[in-house]
Amino acid sequence: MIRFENVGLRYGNGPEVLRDINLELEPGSFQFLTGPSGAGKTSLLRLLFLASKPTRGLIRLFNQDVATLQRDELPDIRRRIGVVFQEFRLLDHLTTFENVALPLRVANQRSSAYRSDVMELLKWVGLAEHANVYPPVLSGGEKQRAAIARAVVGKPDLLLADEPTGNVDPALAVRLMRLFLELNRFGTTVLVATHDTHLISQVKAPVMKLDRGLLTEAA
Amino acid sequence: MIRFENVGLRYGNGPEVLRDINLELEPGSFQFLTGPSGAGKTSLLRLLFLASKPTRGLIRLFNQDVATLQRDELPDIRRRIGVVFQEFRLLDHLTTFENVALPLRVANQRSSAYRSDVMELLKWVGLAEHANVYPPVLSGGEKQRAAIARAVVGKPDLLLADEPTGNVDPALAVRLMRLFLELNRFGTTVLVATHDTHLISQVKAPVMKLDRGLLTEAA
Amino acid sequence: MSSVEAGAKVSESPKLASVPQHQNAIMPRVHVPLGTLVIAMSVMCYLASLAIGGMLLINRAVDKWTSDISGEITVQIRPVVDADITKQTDIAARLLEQTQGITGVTVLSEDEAARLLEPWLGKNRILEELPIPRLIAARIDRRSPPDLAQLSARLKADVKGASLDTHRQWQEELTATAQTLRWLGAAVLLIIAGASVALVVFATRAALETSREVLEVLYLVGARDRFIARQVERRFFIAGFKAGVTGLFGALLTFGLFLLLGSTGNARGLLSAMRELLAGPFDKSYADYLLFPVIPVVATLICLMTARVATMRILRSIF
Amino acid sequence: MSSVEAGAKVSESPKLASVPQHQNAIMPRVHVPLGTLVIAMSVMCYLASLAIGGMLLINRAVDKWTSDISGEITVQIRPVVDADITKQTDIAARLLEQTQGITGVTVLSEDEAARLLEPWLGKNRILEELPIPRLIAARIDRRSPPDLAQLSARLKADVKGASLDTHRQWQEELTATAQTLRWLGAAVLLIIAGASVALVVFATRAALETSREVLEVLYLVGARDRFIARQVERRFFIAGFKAGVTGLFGALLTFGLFLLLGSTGNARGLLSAMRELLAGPFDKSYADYLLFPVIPVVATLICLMTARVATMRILRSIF
Ligand SMILES: Nc1ncnc2c1ncn2[C@@H]1O[C@H](COP(=O)(O)OP(=O)(O)OP(=O)(O)O)[C@@H](O)[C@H]1O
Ligand SMILES: Nc1ncnc2c1ncn2[C@@H]1O[C@H](COP(=O)(O)OP(=O)(O)OP(=O)(O)O)[C@@H](O)[C@H]1O
Ligand SMILES: [Mg+2]
Ligand SMILES: [Mg+2]
Repeated sequence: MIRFENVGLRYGNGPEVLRDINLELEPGSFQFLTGPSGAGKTSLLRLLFLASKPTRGLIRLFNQDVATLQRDELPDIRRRIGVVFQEFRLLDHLTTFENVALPLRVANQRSSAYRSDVMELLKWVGLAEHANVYPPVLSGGEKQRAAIARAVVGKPDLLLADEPTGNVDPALAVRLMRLFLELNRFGTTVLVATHDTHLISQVKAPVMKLDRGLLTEAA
Repeated sequence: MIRFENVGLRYGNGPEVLRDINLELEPGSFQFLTGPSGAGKTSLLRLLFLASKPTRGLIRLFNQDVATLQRDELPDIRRRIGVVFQEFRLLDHLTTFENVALPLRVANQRSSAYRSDVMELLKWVGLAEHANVYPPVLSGGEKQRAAIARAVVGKPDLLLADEPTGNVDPALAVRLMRLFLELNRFGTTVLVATHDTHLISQVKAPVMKLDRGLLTEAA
Repeated sequence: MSSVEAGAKVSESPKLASVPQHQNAIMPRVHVPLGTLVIAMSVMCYLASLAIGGMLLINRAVDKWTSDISGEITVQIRPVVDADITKQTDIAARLLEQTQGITGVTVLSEDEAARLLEPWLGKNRILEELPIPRLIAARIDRRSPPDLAQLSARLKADVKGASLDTHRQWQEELTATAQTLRWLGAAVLLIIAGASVALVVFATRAALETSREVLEVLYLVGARDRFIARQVERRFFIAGFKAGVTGLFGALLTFGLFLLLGSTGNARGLLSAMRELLAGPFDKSYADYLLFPVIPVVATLICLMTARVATMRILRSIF
Repeated sequence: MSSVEAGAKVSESPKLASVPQHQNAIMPRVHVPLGTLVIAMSVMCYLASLAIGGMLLINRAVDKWTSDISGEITVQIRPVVDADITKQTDIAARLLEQTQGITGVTVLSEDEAARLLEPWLGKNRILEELPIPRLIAARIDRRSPPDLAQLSARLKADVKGASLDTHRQWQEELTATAQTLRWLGAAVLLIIAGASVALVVFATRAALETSREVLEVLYLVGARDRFIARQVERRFFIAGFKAGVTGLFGALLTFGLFLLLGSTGNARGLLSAMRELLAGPFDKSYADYLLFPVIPVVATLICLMTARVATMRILRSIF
């Protein structure tokens, strides 16, 4: 599914943010990624959702070398990946419903086809009543839940979640984690980057620890 | 310092987000505010930093009825309040240094006067090396720390922090909390809204709990 | 207390979980602020309409004058001391009637001759009491025109004081001026089109730059370039159409204003000439007026195509 | 692989904790996209320059013609059968010389008379061989002009075939046309100024709307309206100045082009008339030309003041 071989990443002329990363994720696995602030968690995820390219090393994703991907191949691969961004990245001019349905709309699906699915998902994350409002009026936790819903709405093969519970209470965090586990049961590979030790302790899953760009397996 | 009497808040024609809030904060106190996602924590803080006005009830701030404040009195009051926004609200076109120094710049202070103070504060929150970069290249936790630095740079009389540790690791969270406590020791009234039970347990301070708009003192 | 209440302004009461009816545009309205573009493009379309209007006026004017003139020749018989002007005029008229290719011969009375000269001479009192030469107007069969050089020679030989005026000099002057003005008009149209393209490229770039975050999100959820370009295009399409119609309408108003101004007593010369041309019969030049509705179409196309090409290029260069 | 790399593009190597040298503007450049405004305002300034140029041309033309004409009167003596035209001319000339308020009397030769008529008659062959009336040009002392009505009566009585032409009719026509055109020019300038204000208001609104989040943050950290307005103004000030200079420069280029066109052989009529006026001596109308540098100044002021007022009003209405 995912394989990193000696991957290194630096931004511009700065120091290496990621160094000699070697990792392998089996299809259908569930994995935590943790580490102090600024360790490079988000940077590692960015490599996976093709938002940056490594300065060295090899990344294989869905059995393809990402270095050989053409620009017009990216959309198809990205549609197989769901991402919960650390800073949510909701579009303020679209309603919660539209934000969550965006991956489907962008893939040219007709809104009549996905309407009920999306509404059901919104109910699940507790946003049914907020379907028609715009992100600026959502609370922090509500935004985060909308971001999560958008990431999972397309039933992706790979789910990347960056600090997905930083703005919700512990009870809700567990509920959202259940959503990820559910998806995982149906075959989605899940990678969750988080600081939340409480959350990690509640799910039996391997933990990778990043520290100043270096990876240490299992805490 | 702060007094709420039967305060209620509704947005538009929606239901009341805050109901019958009565509270009093002594000058120099340190207070936590917690509650599930969507309970109204941010809304309560918004009332305090004068971003919305209550639909009913009385709010006194710095011994003034906020309902009687004129538009041109707001800047002076806001300069006495430091706010850490849940979504950071850094300006992407200003460097970290400039973002942190913004309250001083806006108050027409000369940059030569505050330069070294700001740099010292940046060092404290671990952003000294990031002083000259722009927020989009900061990690989530780094942004949060910049937001905190901006809130405290003016040594405000009142510090409002909304989920200030959602994106940093537990060790850093404690360090940042020390910053708040330090400020508090010198007389700043501090109000921290957070879900982080771990954090609350580490500081001996009263906790207010909000649930669906209703306040219940001390958990 | 007035205060920062951005949130509150966009607030909506949480509706019941109703199925949303209307879809918001994918590109945010505020991030593609086309107001300025619409105004600027309106001005461009206005100028284009004026330029086209001007060119039509010139064409009509030239048409009118040259057809008035070149369908006709004039023979003048100036008073000569030792010859009877009336007799000479008769001789000339007969000669013209017999000439192949001349269809109608009219001998003008002295009054008529004076009136005919008026447009060129004005009611100039200096000339009021000059002895007026006699004039003969002759229509030319345009399909088989006579040999004018030969005719001129024969007239000179047979009739005392006669000379043939084919108005060729006037015609040449007119044609030359008209041609220069036509070139100028074409140049103006080209400049306007170029400026419009530049405007749209600018606006597209600005729009894409301001909505960079939106674009990033769209890409990350799997959007293709074509999908995004379509969203952008749509906005420019509407902007172009609006601008085209506004500009054209403005221009028509201006023409109307000229008509009005031209019709008041104290407007003279240029203005009343324009008025005459504007208000003149539509006759055969119907087709020319079709150029006007073309302006919004062209403006829309320029906006659409430029935005499309610019968007695709900028997207490829940014992302 | 090309990919979304917005972050990477803005990336900077984390520098050592150096003291920052340069301050970024508080209002983000992308959120105040004045490119379109600059272009639109340039067009406005261009049009304003053309309008002013046109008005100056008209003024010069009217000045030239009326001063040529009204400083002078012409007496014409038409040929009358029972009188010697040369003798009559002499009588008229002597009469004029004796008249109070007439400073110079010139009897024109036949050739000269014909040439003088040329501008009005063209080299019209119809009139080439007409008996030309004799003309006497007389300068008028403008400080104490003669009683023209009385003069006219005396000439008619004393000289056979004489009449006095004060060119008054021409003058009136000219002045009326010029006045109409001047009104038109003023209207155009007003419209341009109005459109400019509208443009700036639009742009200000767009800028403030797009930078709404920035403004919110500024307010929340304690900024005053005046502080924010100053930041916005600054950008418009620069935009206005750029546009003013560009527009004016463009207009001067256009005038230059006309000069060039006017100087080639095949341009006639209007063009060469314009050329003559443009290239003519600068004489007393120096001051008029100072109107041109005023254009960028006015454009800048319009941008600045409109942006200031609009910003204050919009800020008050939004926040
Ligand atoms: N686009 C970029 N350009 C330059 N430096 C960057 C960029 N993105 C991140 N960095 C830097 O790389 C380092 C790692 O950032 P990253 O976002 O991966 O950290 P993280 O582990 O996600 O931290 P956090 O837990 O705080 O979100 C940080 O020091 C950050 O400043
Ligand atoms: N501007 C607004 N207009 C309308 N509704 C709003 C607005 N802001 C917040 N709300 C609603 O009010 C409720 C309380 O929001 P608030 O942001 O105060 O919650 P919170 O306690 O901060 O939650 P979280 O922990 O998730 O940040 C939410 O349901 C939210 O959707
Ligand atoms: Mg991160
Ligand atoms: Mg909140």
